[in-house]
Amino acid sequence: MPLNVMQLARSALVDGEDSSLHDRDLLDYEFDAANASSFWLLFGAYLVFFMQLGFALLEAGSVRAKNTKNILLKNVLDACLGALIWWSIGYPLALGSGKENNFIGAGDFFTYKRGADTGFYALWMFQWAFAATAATIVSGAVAERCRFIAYLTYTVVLTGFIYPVVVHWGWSDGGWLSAWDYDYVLDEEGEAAGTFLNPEMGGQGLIDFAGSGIVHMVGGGAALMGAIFLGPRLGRFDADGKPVDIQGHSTVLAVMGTFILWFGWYGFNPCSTLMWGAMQLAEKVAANTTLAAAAGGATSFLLARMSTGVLDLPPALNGILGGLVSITGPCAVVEPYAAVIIGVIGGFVYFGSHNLLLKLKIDDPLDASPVHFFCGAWGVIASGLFATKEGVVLGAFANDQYYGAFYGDDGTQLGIQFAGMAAIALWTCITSGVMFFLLKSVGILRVPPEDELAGLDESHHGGSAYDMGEAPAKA
Amino acid sequence: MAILDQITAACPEDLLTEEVLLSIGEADAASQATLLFTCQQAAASAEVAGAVNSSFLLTSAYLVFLMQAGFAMLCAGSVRTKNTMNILLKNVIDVCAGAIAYYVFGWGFAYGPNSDAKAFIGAGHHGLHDFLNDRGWEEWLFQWAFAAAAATIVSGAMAERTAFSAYLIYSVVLTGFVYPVVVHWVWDGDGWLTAFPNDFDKTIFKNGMIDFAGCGVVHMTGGFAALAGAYMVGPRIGRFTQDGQVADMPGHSATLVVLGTFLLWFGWYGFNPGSQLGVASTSDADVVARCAVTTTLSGAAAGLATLFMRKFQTGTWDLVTSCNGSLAGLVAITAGTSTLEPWAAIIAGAVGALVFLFSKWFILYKLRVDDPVDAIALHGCTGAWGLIVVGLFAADKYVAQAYSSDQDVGIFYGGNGKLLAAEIVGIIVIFLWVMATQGLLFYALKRMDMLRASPEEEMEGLDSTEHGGSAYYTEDVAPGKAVA
Amino acid sequence: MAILDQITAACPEDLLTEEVLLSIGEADAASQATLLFTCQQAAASAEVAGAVNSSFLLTSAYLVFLMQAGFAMLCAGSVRTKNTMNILLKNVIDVCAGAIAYYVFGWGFAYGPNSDAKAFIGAGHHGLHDFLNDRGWEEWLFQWAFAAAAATIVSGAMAERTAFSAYLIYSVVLTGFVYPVVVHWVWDGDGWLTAFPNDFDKTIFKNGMIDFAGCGVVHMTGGFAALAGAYMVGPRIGRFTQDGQVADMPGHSATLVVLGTFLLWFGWYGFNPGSQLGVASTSDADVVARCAVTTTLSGAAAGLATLFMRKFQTGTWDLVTSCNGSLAGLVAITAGTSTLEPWAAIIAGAVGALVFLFSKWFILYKLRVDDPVDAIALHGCTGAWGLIVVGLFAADKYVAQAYSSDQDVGIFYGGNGKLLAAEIVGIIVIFLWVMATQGLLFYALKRMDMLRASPEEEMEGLDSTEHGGSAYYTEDVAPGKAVA
Repeated sequence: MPLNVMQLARSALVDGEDSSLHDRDLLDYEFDAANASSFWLLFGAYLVFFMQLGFALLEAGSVRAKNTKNILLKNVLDACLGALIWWSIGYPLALGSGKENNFIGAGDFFTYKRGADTGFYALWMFQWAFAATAATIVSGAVAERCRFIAYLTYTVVLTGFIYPVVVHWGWSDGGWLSAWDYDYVLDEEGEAAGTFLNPEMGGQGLIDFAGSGIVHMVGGGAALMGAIFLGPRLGRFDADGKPVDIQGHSTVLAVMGTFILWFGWYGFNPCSTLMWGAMQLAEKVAANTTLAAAAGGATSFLLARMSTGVLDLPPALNGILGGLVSITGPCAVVEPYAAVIIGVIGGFVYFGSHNLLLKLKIDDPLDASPVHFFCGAWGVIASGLFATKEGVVLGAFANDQYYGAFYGDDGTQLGIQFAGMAAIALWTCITSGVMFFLLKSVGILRVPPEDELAGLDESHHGGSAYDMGEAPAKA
Repeated sequence: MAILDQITAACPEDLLTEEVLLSIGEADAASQATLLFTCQQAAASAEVAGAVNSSFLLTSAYLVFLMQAGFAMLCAGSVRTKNTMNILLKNVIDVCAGAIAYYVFGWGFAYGPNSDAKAFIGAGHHGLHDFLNDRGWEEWLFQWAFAAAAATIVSGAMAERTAFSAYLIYSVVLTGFVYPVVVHWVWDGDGWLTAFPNDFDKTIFKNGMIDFAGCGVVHMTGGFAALAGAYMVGPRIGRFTQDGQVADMPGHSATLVVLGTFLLWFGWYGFNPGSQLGVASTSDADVVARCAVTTTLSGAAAGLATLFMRKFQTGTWDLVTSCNGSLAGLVAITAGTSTLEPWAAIIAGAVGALVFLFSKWFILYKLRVDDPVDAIALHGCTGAWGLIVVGLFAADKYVAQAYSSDQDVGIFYGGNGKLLAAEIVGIIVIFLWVMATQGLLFYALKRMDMLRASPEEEMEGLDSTEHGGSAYYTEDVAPGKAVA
Repeated sequence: MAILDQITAACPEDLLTEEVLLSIGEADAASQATLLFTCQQAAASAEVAGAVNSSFLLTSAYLVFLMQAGFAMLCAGSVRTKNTMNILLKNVIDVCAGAIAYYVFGWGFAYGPNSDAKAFIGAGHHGLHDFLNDRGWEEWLFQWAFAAAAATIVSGAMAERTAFSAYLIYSVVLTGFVYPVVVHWVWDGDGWLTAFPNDFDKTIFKNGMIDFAGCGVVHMTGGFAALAGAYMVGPRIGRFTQDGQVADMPGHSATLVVLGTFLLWFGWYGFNPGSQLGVASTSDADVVARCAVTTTLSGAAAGLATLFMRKFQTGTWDLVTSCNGSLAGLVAITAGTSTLEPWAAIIAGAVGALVFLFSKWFILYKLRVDDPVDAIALHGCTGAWGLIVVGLFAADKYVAQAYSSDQDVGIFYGGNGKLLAAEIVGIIVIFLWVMATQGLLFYALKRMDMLRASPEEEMEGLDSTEHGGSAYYTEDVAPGKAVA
């Protein structure tokens, strides 16, 4: 047996490090799917970060000119402040590799000592972009009347505590809602003899692939609480309680923002596969995302046309976003026709909840809570209805015993989806409600009426966002 | 033995001759394990290559999708304030309606495998039914993004005067039927014009027409649908004065035009390089990177050429036309992006700018067709030039790399003219097909009096008559109308 | 024997020594098959890895290209309405003229292999001639995007008063000559400042200057060219009042500033992580991901630091300066993005914000140079700080990973000061080179009276005097003038 031939083959293949051929690119066997996964996650992170621009433009276009700088600054800071909070406490509480705990994580504060772990930073980037998204949703609902200091407070609390806890529940390997929560069964000697999946939820976890519930309901729920505690903008409801339309200052910005959000969603959903090896799944997710967005936009557009007679843009834009939010959770486990249905129903959910808020005299300038909270809730439930067995397997959910009720499951998965939806809604609304209540009771939630009438740009940010005439040449 | 079975399962058959199998059986355990591991490794590596291609195509599709934002901004900046919402909504609805129409009809007509008239139109795969047996999701997504781009080209040419419902009908017909048929001819292996034929005897001149990323398929289809539409709907009120002069109607924001131009250019890096459909082999990666370079140089050359020609013509440094000029360069290179040398790309772009400026003038002053964003000149005429470029400059080694070495090359590289002839046939046929089908549709809409907004609506602006308000509220005070 | 021939064809030559070949001949069929298959496999895998790297570099180049849209929007928002088209056109032309100049001259001076003065300047590869023997298309594209970014930095600093033709000349000279020479020094293996030297004995301090993604090469070059330009062209009329006060001249749209900022930040993820040039190996993937994290944290820290410093200084929450502040953070991390710990990135960003605010004040109030977008402070001064950061904080293990373990590290990690000294030499030399060449150019233009628009033109606005109109038409009625 000429061993040296086999050794050559083996060393070339397995441990390129020690091979005499190390310097040759030809035998660079360092490359494997894990490195490509890092690239995939980073790419996803960039796209989701780009959604910050989408939110900024959508929100700027949807508020009045006099509050433009205010809302833009909030979006810029969501990225900045969000990064530092997520680095210091957000990621550790969500996905930190500390002691096993069903409720909250702990560990990896300040990414300390994790820098050497391959793939860690890529995952951190991806998760940061998600956290910044959750925080940004709120700024639309509290637009045009929220104090800047209150904004700073809620961003810190939301990205640093409320959102990470939900991420831990749903996506970590220890969370009580997680589909990847393993408990180890020990034998008599204390050795691991087998695994037992998610004991808290009867062996199954929540299907929420990219975060209809975990991201959008959290952002949307906090947005709803913010809008309730702040109260409507001056002049939003007339003396009889009828809503008065307050137009945003630029539809162009709103459209631009919506397109960028849709574009960024291709990072949000498909890249949530987290792995290069799951590209077939990512393809399906991308197609489903597209179809739901289109269906949601078309539906909401037609509903608005039928109810008001006007071919109006904002319903189409918000319908697209509603469709996207609805498909975010189920995108990996449903078929394309179901994606179209989910998008259509998402359009109805958006339209209905938009009108419900007006009835309740809750003023949400960007419709952040109809889009993100209500459509997000629908997305969580949709998984319990439309998830196919093959989809649950392909989506790598750890337990494929349960799937959608429309495909013959006994309803267990649907029950889990309802439970998860309720838990996220309660947690978010209660914690953020308490926070906004406290801010209100110490009197730092809302700007004084005279500042609101003058516009926040003039009163807080040193002048208007626009200066279309000659420079005032003030010294 | 278990390990032998595993080896048989994992290794490619042609490796395992009888001799080899026999000798494997006699080898020691370490050798057997090495072989098994090598084979498993190979399978894993092939999977990675597939994933590289998928992710490349997905990324490209996303970039092409972002071109919708580019079109929206470009068109919005090129129309007057009072019609901004109208054109924006058209762009949004193109994407939404396009996705549904392409899902239900379009893909099937373009690439469906079960047709009785294979050379002309496809069938099957409608609603993505049975789709996964033959195709991947990413292919659908990429093609949808192209379909939506083709549809959107028209919106600008018919801006400021077309009734919204007419546009909606047009958009569904184009993405659902007219465009997919052209795709089938040129890009499906069964089409009669294709340069990737399943059978060379069944394609044109036994050679096929090279249209790499869609000068003909996408840009001419969109551009000449725009011509049909703009001609049928007629010019905007006031565009031609009573003494026959042309009145200037500048768009309301040059900033949006520039933003749109940059977004389109950015998206073109998905459009052209992405059309190689894969990147995982050395030759694919080479083609993809070359496409990016030729795209860049052509766009750059055309932008500069337009700038100087306009400076010479008008005496001013013309921003908006220069932006359109660089887009013309990008259109001009779209067919030949994989087969042209960089210097040829610069020629394609510079001459493309000339073609664009000439046809812009010809359409406005001679045909007297009013095209607010010059979509006809930009996409239709320059697209046709892009096809001719291929017949002239397609380099032999690059044709061999991106297509096959049996195919004809550009006449400057010693081609025998079959390729150039195929390109010209393609131009004529696509022009006739689009003008006939879309012309008929727009004519029917016109006869039913559905095509054009009333003069009063047009004067007031479509935003306020059809869309319930204005795109901009720069005044401090809300208009104060009660919501119904 | 067939299989031996196949092995000879497939396996790398230096593997097949005589001894090995002999022993392969004696080996059994299974071993031979294993070796053959392994070699084929290795080639296939290397091919995929190469394709992943190409596709990574292309994607990064696209993102850097999108920064042009970011610069365009940022600059447009920062100038007055009447000069919007002028600045937008400068950005568009930077891309177009930059591509042609970099194609004809730039790349050759930067990376051409056939120079007689290897340490100072390259030669060869002009017009991509003979390029493919050494390089890939994607490398050219990535470098072109950087060159265009360097050129664009200047447009803002000279906005609202520079004659367009002067700018055109400057742009070609910078991308064609001044910038490529700096690239050659710092990034080409033969350059005298490079940290990737072909021969350590020929680089500075036998160590080289670490400038990973171009604090010095791109940002200082652009920033100090901007200083030369803004100084030579003089302040805008009315910027300094007669009693020596500085008049505020706010830009016309903060929305565009934010749009530009986010586009730039997004593009920076191509700029910094992309500068690793590959991602397919584990160490490359590590470096790339770390670059993304440090980039994020530095930009974030600088944005916040600026916000609070401005709040303290002016009492308002200042949007535009905060945007510029986070860009300053991104500049400050550009050199050290691959070698800094996350906490050091935060320090780099926060101090970078301070450097930015101080130099902004110094340039305006002490040097009395009028820079409408603060490009000099943002790119030039903060870029220099970014180089110093590397000399202070470059961590040993990261230098070993991204460069080599022989090189010096930051002084806080026990470096012996060679690295810091190299960075300082780099700062001085780049400053002098850029000021000398660009200063001379702008001085010559000024002497020829080509540099600045006339006072009347400036008062009226360059859009109407040079570009034939206004960027915005919010009025409903077309001006109605006949087209020439």
